[in-house]
Formats: sequence, C-alpha cells, structure tokens
Amino acid sequence: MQREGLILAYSPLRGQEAAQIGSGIALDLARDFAFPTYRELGVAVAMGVDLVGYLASYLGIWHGGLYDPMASRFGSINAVVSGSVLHAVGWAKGAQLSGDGGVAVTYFGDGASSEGEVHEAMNLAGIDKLPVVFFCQNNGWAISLAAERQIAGGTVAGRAAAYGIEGVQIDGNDVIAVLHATRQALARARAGDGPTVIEAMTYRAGPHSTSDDPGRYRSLDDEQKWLSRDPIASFAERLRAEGIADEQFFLAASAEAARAADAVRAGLAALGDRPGEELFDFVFANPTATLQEQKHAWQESTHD
Amino acid sequence: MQREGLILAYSPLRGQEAAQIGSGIALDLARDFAFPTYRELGVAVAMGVDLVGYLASYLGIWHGGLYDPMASRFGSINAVVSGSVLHAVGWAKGAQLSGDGGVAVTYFGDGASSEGEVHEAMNLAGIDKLPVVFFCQNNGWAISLAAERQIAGGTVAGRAAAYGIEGVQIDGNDVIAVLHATRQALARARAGDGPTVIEAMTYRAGPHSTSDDPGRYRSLDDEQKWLSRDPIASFAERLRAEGIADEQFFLAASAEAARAADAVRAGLAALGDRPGEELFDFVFANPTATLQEQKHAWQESTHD
Amino acid sequence: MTESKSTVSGTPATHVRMQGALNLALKHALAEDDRTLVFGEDVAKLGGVFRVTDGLQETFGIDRVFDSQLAEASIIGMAVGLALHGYRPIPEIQFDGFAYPAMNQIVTQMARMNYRTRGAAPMPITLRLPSFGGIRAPEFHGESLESVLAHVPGLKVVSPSSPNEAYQLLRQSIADPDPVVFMEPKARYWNKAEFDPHVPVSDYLPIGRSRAVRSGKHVTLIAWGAMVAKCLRAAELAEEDGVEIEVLDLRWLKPIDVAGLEESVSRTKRAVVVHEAPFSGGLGGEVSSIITERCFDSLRAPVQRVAGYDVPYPSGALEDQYLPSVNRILRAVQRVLEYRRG
Amino acid sequence: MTESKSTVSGTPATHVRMQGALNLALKHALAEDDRTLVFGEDVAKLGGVFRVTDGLQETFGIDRVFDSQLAEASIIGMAVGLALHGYRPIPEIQFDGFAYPAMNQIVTQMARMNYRTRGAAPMPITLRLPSFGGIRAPEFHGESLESVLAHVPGLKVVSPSSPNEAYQLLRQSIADPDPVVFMEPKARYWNKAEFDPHVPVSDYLPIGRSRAVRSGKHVTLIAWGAMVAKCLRAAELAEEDGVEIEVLDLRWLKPIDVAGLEESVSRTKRAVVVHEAPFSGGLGGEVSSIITERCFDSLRAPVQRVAGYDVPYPSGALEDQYLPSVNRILRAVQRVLEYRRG
Ligand SMILES: Cc1ncc(C[n+]2csc(CCOP(=O)(O)OP(=O)(O)O)c2C)c(N)n1
Ligand SMILES: Cc1ncc(C[n+]2csc(CCOP(=O)(O)OP(=O)(O)O)c2C)c(N)n1
Ligand SMILES: [Mg+2]
Ligand SMILES: [Mg+2]
Repeated sequence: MQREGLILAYSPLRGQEAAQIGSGIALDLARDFAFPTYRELGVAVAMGVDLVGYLASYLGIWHGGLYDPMASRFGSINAVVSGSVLHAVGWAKGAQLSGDGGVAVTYFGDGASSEGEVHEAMNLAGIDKLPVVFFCQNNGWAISLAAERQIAGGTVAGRAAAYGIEGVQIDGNDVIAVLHATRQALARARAGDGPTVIEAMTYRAGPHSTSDDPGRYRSLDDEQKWLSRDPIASFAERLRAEGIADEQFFLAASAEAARAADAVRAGLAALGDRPGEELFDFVFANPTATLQEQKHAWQESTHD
Repeated sequence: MQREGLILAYSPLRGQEAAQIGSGIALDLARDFAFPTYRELGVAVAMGVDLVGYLASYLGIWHGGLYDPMASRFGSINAVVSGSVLHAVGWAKGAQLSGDGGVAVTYFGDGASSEGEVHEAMNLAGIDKLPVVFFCQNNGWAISLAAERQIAGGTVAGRAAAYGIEGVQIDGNDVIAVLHATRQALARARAGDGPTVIEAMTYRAGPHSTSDDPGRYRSLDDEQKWLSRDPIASFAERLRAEGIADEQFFLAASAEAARAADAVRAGLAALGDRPGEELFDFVFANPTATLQEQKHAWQESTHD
Repeated sequence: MTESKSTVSGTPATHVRMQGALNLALKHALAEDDRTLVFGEDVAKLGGVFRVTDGLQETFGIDRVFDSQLAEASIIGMAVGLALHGYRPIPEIQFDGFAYPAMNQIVTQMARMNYRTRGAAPMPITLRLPSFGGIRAPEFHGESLESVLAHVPGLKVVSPSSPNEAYQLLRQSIADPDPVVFMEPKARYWNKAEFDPHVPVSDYLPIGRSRAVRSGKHVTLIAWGAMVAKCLRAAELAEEDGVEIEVLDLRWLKPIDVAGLEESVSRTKRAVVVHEAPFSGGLGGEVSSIITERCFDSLRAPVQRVAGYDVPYPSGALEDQYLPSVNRILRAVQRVLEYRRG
Repeated sequence: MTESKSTVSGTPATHVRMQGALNLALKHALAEDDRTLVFGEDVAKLGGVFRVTDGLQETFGIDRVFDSQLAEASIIGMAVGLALHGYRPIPEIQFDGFAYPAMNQIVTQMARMNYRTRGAAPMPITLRLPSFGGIRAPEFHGESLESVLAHVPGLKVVSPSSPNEAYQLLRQSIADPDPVVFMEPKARYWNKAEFDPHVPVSDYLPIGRSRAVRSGKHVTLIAWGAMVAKCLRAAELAEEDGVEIEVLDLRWLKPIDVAGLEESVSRTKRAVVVHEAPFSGGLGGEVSSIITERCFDSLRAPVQRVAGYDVPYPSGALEDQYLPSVNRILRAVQRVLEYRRG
C-alpha cells in the first residue's frame, strides 16, 4: 500500500487502484505473466515494474515503454483495445504445453469486452481449459460510452458460463476482495481447472485521458457517488478501524510514496532525448538491407 | 415439401434439409430478409429464389449468384465465414429505425460461431433489442473440426443468455420444430422483444465440399448414426404415419421434383459464357476513369 | 428521421478550421437527406474525440447520430447492413490504426457488395477515418493506410488538405453511390483557412481530379493530406532561390488523376512525390510509376519519393525524424534539378 | 514435444510437387526444433485443405500439430502469445482472403512486437498463406495480398515458385527470428519439378535475394509465385522470335532485391513486371519505381506493368480474362522493345 501514493499522481488510473494493486500483487513473478492495456500503472507498481520505463511511454518516448516486458513479466503497453487478450491465451497454451505452472493474466476494460477478439479468446481458453485469468476492469465507461450501452446482458462475468468457464463479479474497489478472487483464479488455473473471468466493478474517477472532457457525457453527481467509494480512502479507513495501521503508519507511507515519486520524477527528467537511430533498430531482429540503407540515408541527412 | 427432391442433387446440403426449409418458409417475403452463407440452397428453395441464378455461383459463373438478392430478399452467397452476420444486425437496425416490421435472419454454422464478428453481432443486437434471428445450423462439423472442439461450453444457443437475449436449441432435423421455433423468433422480433439465437442441431451428411475427404476425420459409424435420422425420410414417414400423405402424394412430389430439377439443369446449360465486360461492370455504381481505361484496354486486347 | 432543413443555419465564418468545415458538411448532409446516419465510437455526446461530430446528435436526434459499441468490425458491418436497408451511412473509425480490426468488413464486404450483387446493392457509405501522424499521439494513432485501401477493388479513397477541400470532398463522398474512405489529416484539424461552403456543387472538381495548389515550372511536387502544407512551405523556400515549384494536391488516392499528373509533369519535366506512409509499398511507388509510364520522354530525372521510413510510426520523441521534413523535400527537389544523365 | 529426429525419413523423391516439398520442410523443421508448432484450420487430421500438413500430427503428436478453431484473429494472436512463451509457431491461414479477419493481429501485434518491446520479444513466426488465384475457387480464395503485407513495417514476405524454392525458403523463413508471411502459390501446388532437399544451407541464397531463373539480354521480366512459370513460357515463345528474355524470380517481396533488379535491368535496359494483384497499388509500382530510380539512364523504355485489373478477383468463368496471360506479357515485352523516344 505504501507505493499507492504514487499512483495518485497518474490521473487516468484514479478510482481503479484497488482493482489493479489487488490483482497485480497476486501474480507469481517467477512463472506468471501479465498482459496490460494502457491503463495498468497500478499493476505495474504491484509487480515491481521499472516505473520510469513505464511512464516513459506517456512522455512520448517509446510506445511500449522502456522497461523490459520479458524480465518484468508485464507485457508491453498495448494501445490497441483488446489487442493482447489473445496473446494471453497463446501464452497460456504455451504454459500448458510446457507444463511450467505459469498463468497468464490479461487486463481489459468494459469497452474492450465488445471486441470480437475477446470472445475468440474466451472460447479458445474454454475449449482447452487454458491457464488464463481474464481480468476485466468494468470502470463504467469506455471514453464516453456507459457500460450499460456497451455490455448486452449487463455483465462480462456472466459470459463465462456460456464458455463453460468460471466467472465472478467482484467489488473492484475492495482491494482484499480483488486479491482473494485473483488468487483463487490463479490457483484454479494452476490446478488445471481452466480459465476464470473476473469482472471487477470499479469506476474511472478521472477523464479517459488528458484530452477528454467527461462533462460532456456524465454528471458530477455520478462522479460524486463513486468518490464516496474511493478505494484508497476506504482501505485506509479499514486499516484504521481494524487497528492494523495507525497515523504513524500512514505518515510513513506518505513519506515513502513521496520519495518514490520523486525518484521516478528524477528518473524521467534524466531520460533525455532518444537517439534517432532507434527509429530503425528494433523493427527486425534480423534487419533487412533496405532498412539498413534507409538508416544510412537518415544518418547522412542528419549531417547536413 | 415437393421441391425438396431438388436439394438431394446438391450434396453439401444433405442432412440439413429440415433446418433450411423449415426456417426459410417462415420468413415474410414482403418484409423480412435472409442473410445466407454458401450452404443455404434449402433456404433459397423455400424462399423461391431463382435456382438457376443461385446455382450459377457453384458453376463458377458469378460468386454471388445471378439472382437478384434485393428482389428475392435473400442476400448474395457469401464465402466469408460469418461475413454477413453483422449485416443482418445492421439491416435490423434499419428495420427498427424505419419501423417497417421487418426481421433479419442470419444463417451461420457451428464453425462460424467462433468468429469474433458473431459475438459482436449478438452483443449489438442485444443492446438495442434489434429484430434479428441468429439461425445457427450446428451440423457437427466445420470442415474437419468437430463441434465439440469448436464450441466452448457446448452450445451456441447457450450464449444468448449472456447477451440478455433468447436462445433455443432445437432438433434441426425436425422440419416442424424448426418452423415453429423460427416463427416464434420472428414474432418476438416483430413485437419489439429483440433477437433470438436458434441453434438447430443437425448433421452435415456429405463432405464439406466436393474436394473434401471426410474419411480422414470421421468414421462411417458416425455417419450411419445420423443416416437413421435423415430429415427427409423421417418427415416422409411422419406424413405417412399421420395419414397426411400417401404413396400417390410422394410419387407426384418426386415427379414434380424431377421436373423442377430438369428445368434448373436446362436453365444452367442455357446460361452460356459470361461476357468478359462483366469483369468491370459492377465494381462501382459510379465507375472511375482508371477502370474505364482498363476496360478499354481489355477490349482492345480481345481484338488481337 | 424527421429533422427539417431549417435546423441548419447557413451562416458560416469566412475562416474556419478543417474540423468545423467537416462538421458543417455533415450537418448539411444530414439535413438534406433523411437516410444519412452518423455513427462511430464517441461521436454522439462527446462529439468525437476531435469534435468533428460536435452537436450533431443534439440537432438530428439519437436515431440519426449515435454511438457505436467498441467494435470496429461492427461499425462497418452495421454500415453495410444499413446500406442494404436503404440508408446512407457515414460511419467513423476513431483512428487510422483501428481500421485493422474492421479490415475484413471493409475489404470483403463493404468494398465488394456492389460487385457481388451485380449492382443490386450499391454501398453509399462514407467511412470517415482520422488519419496520418503529426500529433504526438499513442501507438496506432498515426498510421497512413492509403496504399492499403487504394489497392482494394471497389473502394474510392480521398484526403482533403484544407477546410474548403474538406467540405466539398466530404459532400461529394457522401453523395457518391460507392464506398469512399475519407482520410482526414488529423494534424490539419485545427488549421484555419478561408472557407466558402456556398460554392455551387457544379463548380466542384469532379471525383478523381487533383488540384494544383501552386503553379510552377521547374518541378512538380505531388502530395496529399497534411503533406500538402509541407510542400507549399518547401515551395516558398525554393522560390527564394528562384526555383518555381508546382504543388499538386492529389486529393483522390483512388482513382488517381493520371491525366493531371501527366499534364503537370510533362510541363515541369521533374517530379517528387511526398507521403507519410512507409516508403516501401507506399502510394509513392504508384504515383512515380504512373508518371514514368506517361512522361518517360519528357522526364529529365527519375521521379523521387520522399516518405516515411519502413518502420512503425514512432512515438512523439521520434516523430519529426520519421515524417518527411521540408528539408528532406527540398533535398529531393535539388536531386531532380541537378540530375544529369550519366 | 518429444519427437526424435529419426521419425523423419531423409529419402525424398527427385521429382516432387511443391505440396510435397513444403510438407518435407515442415517435417524437417518440426524434427529439428521442439519449439516449432504447426496449427491452423484443418491442418491436423485432414492435413490441410491442400494436404501440405499431411501426416504431421501423426508423426509429431497433438501437442505440436493441432487444429485451430474457426477464428483467424485467434490463430495469429495465439501465435504471438506462443512466441512470447518461447515457441516458434508456424500458423496457417487457410486461404489468402481470410487473412483479413486476422489483419489487426498481423499488423498491430505480430509485426510490431519486436519493435514495441525494443527487441525483448522477437516473433519467429512463419505465417503460411496459400495465395493467389488460378484454381477456379470461390470468392476470396484467389486474393493477392502481397502489396498490403509488404507495406507493413516489421513483416518479411516471400513467395516460392518451385518445389526447391518452396523447401529452402520455408526452412529459411522458419529459421528467421522475424515474422515472415509465406505466400504459397496455390496454382503451383501440384506441379512436379526436380527437387533436392540436401542442398547445404550455406548454398541457399540469402534472405532478400532474387534469382534469375532464365538469363537473357533483351529485356528483364520480373515476377513471383505462379507468374514465374508464365513468364518462363513467354520467354520460350519469344526465343522463337530471337528475343532473349531474362526472367527474375523476385522471391522476397519484402525486402525487395534492389541490387538484383539494378544489376539485371542495367544490362537488359528494359523491364516488365508481372503480378496477379490488381494493377493500382500493386507491388508492380514499387518494383517499377525501384528500377526507374536505379536505372534511369540505361532504361530504353518505361518499365511496363502487367497485372490484374482493378476489380475483385472474379469467379472461375472470368478468371482467364483477369489473370495476366502469356499474350499480355508478350505484348508488354513488345512495347518495351519497340519503344522509341518521341
Ligand atoms: C481497437 C481500438 N479501438 C479504439 C481505440 C480508441 N480507444 C482507446 S481507449 C478506448 C475506450 C476503452 O474503454 P475500456 O475498454 O472500457 O477501457 P478504459 O479506457 O475504460 O480503461 C477507445 C475507444 C483503441 N485504442 N483501440
Ligand atoms: C473467414 C473464413 N475463414 C475460413 C474459411 C474457409 N472455410 C470455408 S467453410 C469452413 C467451415 C465452416 O464451418 P461451419 O461454420 O460449421 O459451416 P458449415 O460449412 O458446416 O456449413 C471454412 C473453415 C472461410 N470461408 N472464411
Ligand atoms: Mg472502461
Ligand atoms: Mg458446420
């Protein structure tokens, strides 16, 4: 929890901290693999991903981020809605074939649930009982479209049954509930009992992105209602109420979070410019002559 | 039913006559619209589509057939598995917007049910309660893949509930059951109560296509089991048993079918070659200069 | 379906952004023909992520202007079905890169339906596709799909370079009975320019015609979308050195204005084609080949192509390195001017 | 995952069909590397609709060779996921036209993953795509997608024209760490030709190199896939008239062998490029532009393009009207030979 202070700085995640931290900390970093979208900073924090490398994506430095997705077992940031859901299924097939006990966790939103690829993924996973967890953060909105207009039948979890797989809808703002549900799903997958759809009901407290204008499509009232269920405040309250943490703890946590945020800020500031060569360097593992010529032409052009 | 004799000549449809005729005759030709795949000869027969025009597609004359899909309210033959399922939903949206009481019926197979577009279509139809019937012929096979390996959860009809829509699994070899189920679904759609998924359980008695070799993936035993449930034979038996039809009737029907088949055969033989111009004539409603130049060049080249 | 024409006011500003010109074209099209429908992700209350559809739902109601679910194949599939029912759909795909999930419906259905049905089911669909780069956006928000789409039989493809072009070309695309992919250059949405929506339709250039946006006699620069402005800038700079560049806004990427290319280059005898898409397989090859086929004898130098590199469209930090710059364009101009047969 | 090499017999016939050569290449690849997996619609018990994967499941088991569900996006998405797990997938899409439903996964994921991850996650995927026309098949079973695919950054694209090429190119594609789209010319599956799988890998032409399958000095014909045989036939006929045609099998459609094109055409001074895909936006424009850019001074005539028309690939009855014929090729050859500057 100490680290969560950090997340507050990143507005698009606001409201979904519990869903992300609660699920992310459940993964076994030695054998599981997470497939994020573009909104999983909280999962990245929970999985210990290099945050400077993660946030570099949002500074326009490198689309996929600068962290190593293979080493951190947290896939590259993926801007295509639902784009990596099938990868999780393929990865899970690999885990099943190799018997390594790994589980894939794929993150996607209420909006993404409309994409055909998500259906294809659940169907495939159901047929082969693949070790994969479909973690849907239903945050109520896909940019300006409300989840009610997105999801026929009302729930994403409810679709699981149709594919013969487990499905649960949980309070996504209760970090402990999220942790338990994710652990259960991981255990089920590891035991060979197949996939689970977890639909974590939460709320996108901020705008979709900095260029968004939520006032056009939802009311302040709406937003206020969810504020009262703020996942961080309510967890803090619970820790206090149950006597697990005192003010001392929260002060220390805040200080720790501030320090971490400072370190990330400093790291981002130190990143500097990307060398132009990087335009060319990662297109292929085994580059083509054409591309090498283009790189050469580009280099020449920078010397004018 | 008299016309069914015809279908026997067309092997890929074998086994699915009841599912196709039973559903096809339920449509109101004044306002409904059918969206077939490449295997709906039976529906075409039931809807009175020009069969010479239909079969022309299988002679390599014109992909979509030579019949007029708008006039016959039976869309063009579509070779893309699941390709026209979304069109039915769009058409149904049009019917809803214009309030004309029309219902779209989309045909697809057990294999097609895996395609993401089918999921997208059901979701959309569910959200707006569109007047559309999803008619799935589960004939047990998608070329060589058995339906058990295709459909997680076991049934396509079972998915309907997840989208908040009606779903029924019926005996697709019982023409009367098919007719009733389709009529019910059409009535529900017309009443504004939304879409229905009908999964008609049947069997592809023949090969997938003439180049297919079912011996590689299924046993004669399997095929025999279904032979005993031949939809035409069993319906004939029922007509006999209930005293609705006598031998006289069947002789007349056979003769009628033979005559109709002869007429179609003669019509196909009379079709002749397609004028090469047709390569160019239907690409655009409002053709481009480039294309007209190409047509001109082609014409010149035929005069060498 | 019951909006009257009077809901649209006919008093446009003389200077507007391309965004506003497009919005007005949609308004006029919706007002004129009840069968036109506008839909796509976030086009209704939000007015589109670029506000091009701003206010349309308010004016024309939720039956004519509505939000689509997050499923691009569905957006096109629904357009095809609506066209089969007699509507004239104007769907939007939110960003260029998200046309890929809809590619099956675009290529195998929308583009092919008129042909498949032997003309019984024309597809008067205008697919609006915010396109190209230059706005430092996330991955797949800066793609250039024109060569892919222009290769598809049955599609027409167009891209405007100014508010006037945007208005006229969008009206023409909507009026055309065939499916048109309308590629809006995102980087130009906010640029204001003189605008006159009252030009009579009879004065519009026909479909498939390019437009010389600057005339010159030494070399022809051919471009479309946001690259037209860059070429104009290059032409201004070259003028200082006494080089007179003709700039041809190609406008229609399918069909390409073969006659217009021939006319210009047979005069200038030199040509450079500029685009944002990756070099290899880009439409520059098509334009270059057409010119060479038609003007071989008059060409004084091989046609030059200035394009993006054969790399994924990069993140903001590298965007300027990727996009054709005024300098790269001018160097290519120099190459064709200085070319001497060996 | 436990098949041993001994299950593959090393005694090939000296004359085989391309089908058989491909089958053997897959067998050898599966035997050599446990991480290779073969999957796609109907590839297992049925052995693929063209029997290219015949017997592979029997030999290597259901873990290494398996049927995919009917969902093309899934086939590629699964390949990407398996590659992320360390496998070397060899997926098949049953027919060219059905790559469209998978286009999003192909372009935005498979082709982009190495770049997105800065090389951390290479994608050693070989996508087998039975391609092109000529077999009188239903709609979308005769498409030519090479110009679309060759334009995608991050993809390599190749097409073999003979059993030997098929074997060697497939082995090279599988061994390459990058995603390769392997376009098999359906019309040539059944053609027998001499075949030697024992050529040492060190004797293979490198990736990106074309091959002169016939040498000549008057004009260079450039083609790939099934069109190579047509060009060879045209060359035989032209020989009777004393015209010596060089036929270049381009093989790699990305990267294109720029040096090879330049070498040949700077000798012959005339070139014709032939492909099945629609003319406009086809790869012929790219090849023609490359040649013109590199050989402008030596060219005696503008490069000619012989291609399909800008129409949907037609039904069987019109197929021969659509496809480049030997006659159309010869007429183009004649045009470049008779060309005189005006
Ligand atoms: C395939 C695709 N279509 C459209 C977009 C544009 N877009 C980005 S995020 C978004 C909404 C996503 O909603 P949801 O899945 O609920 O995730 P959330 O943003 O709420 O986390 C859209 C439409 C995209 N990135 N990818
Ligand atoms: C998108 C697409 N993928 C693959 C194919 C090739 N193909 C044609 S029919 C078929 C099987 C279809 O099975 P099903 O949907 O059950 O229909 P059935 O043939 O049994 O009527 C396949 C794989 C195709 N035509 N379209
Ligand atoms: Mg959401
Ligand atoms: Mg079937």
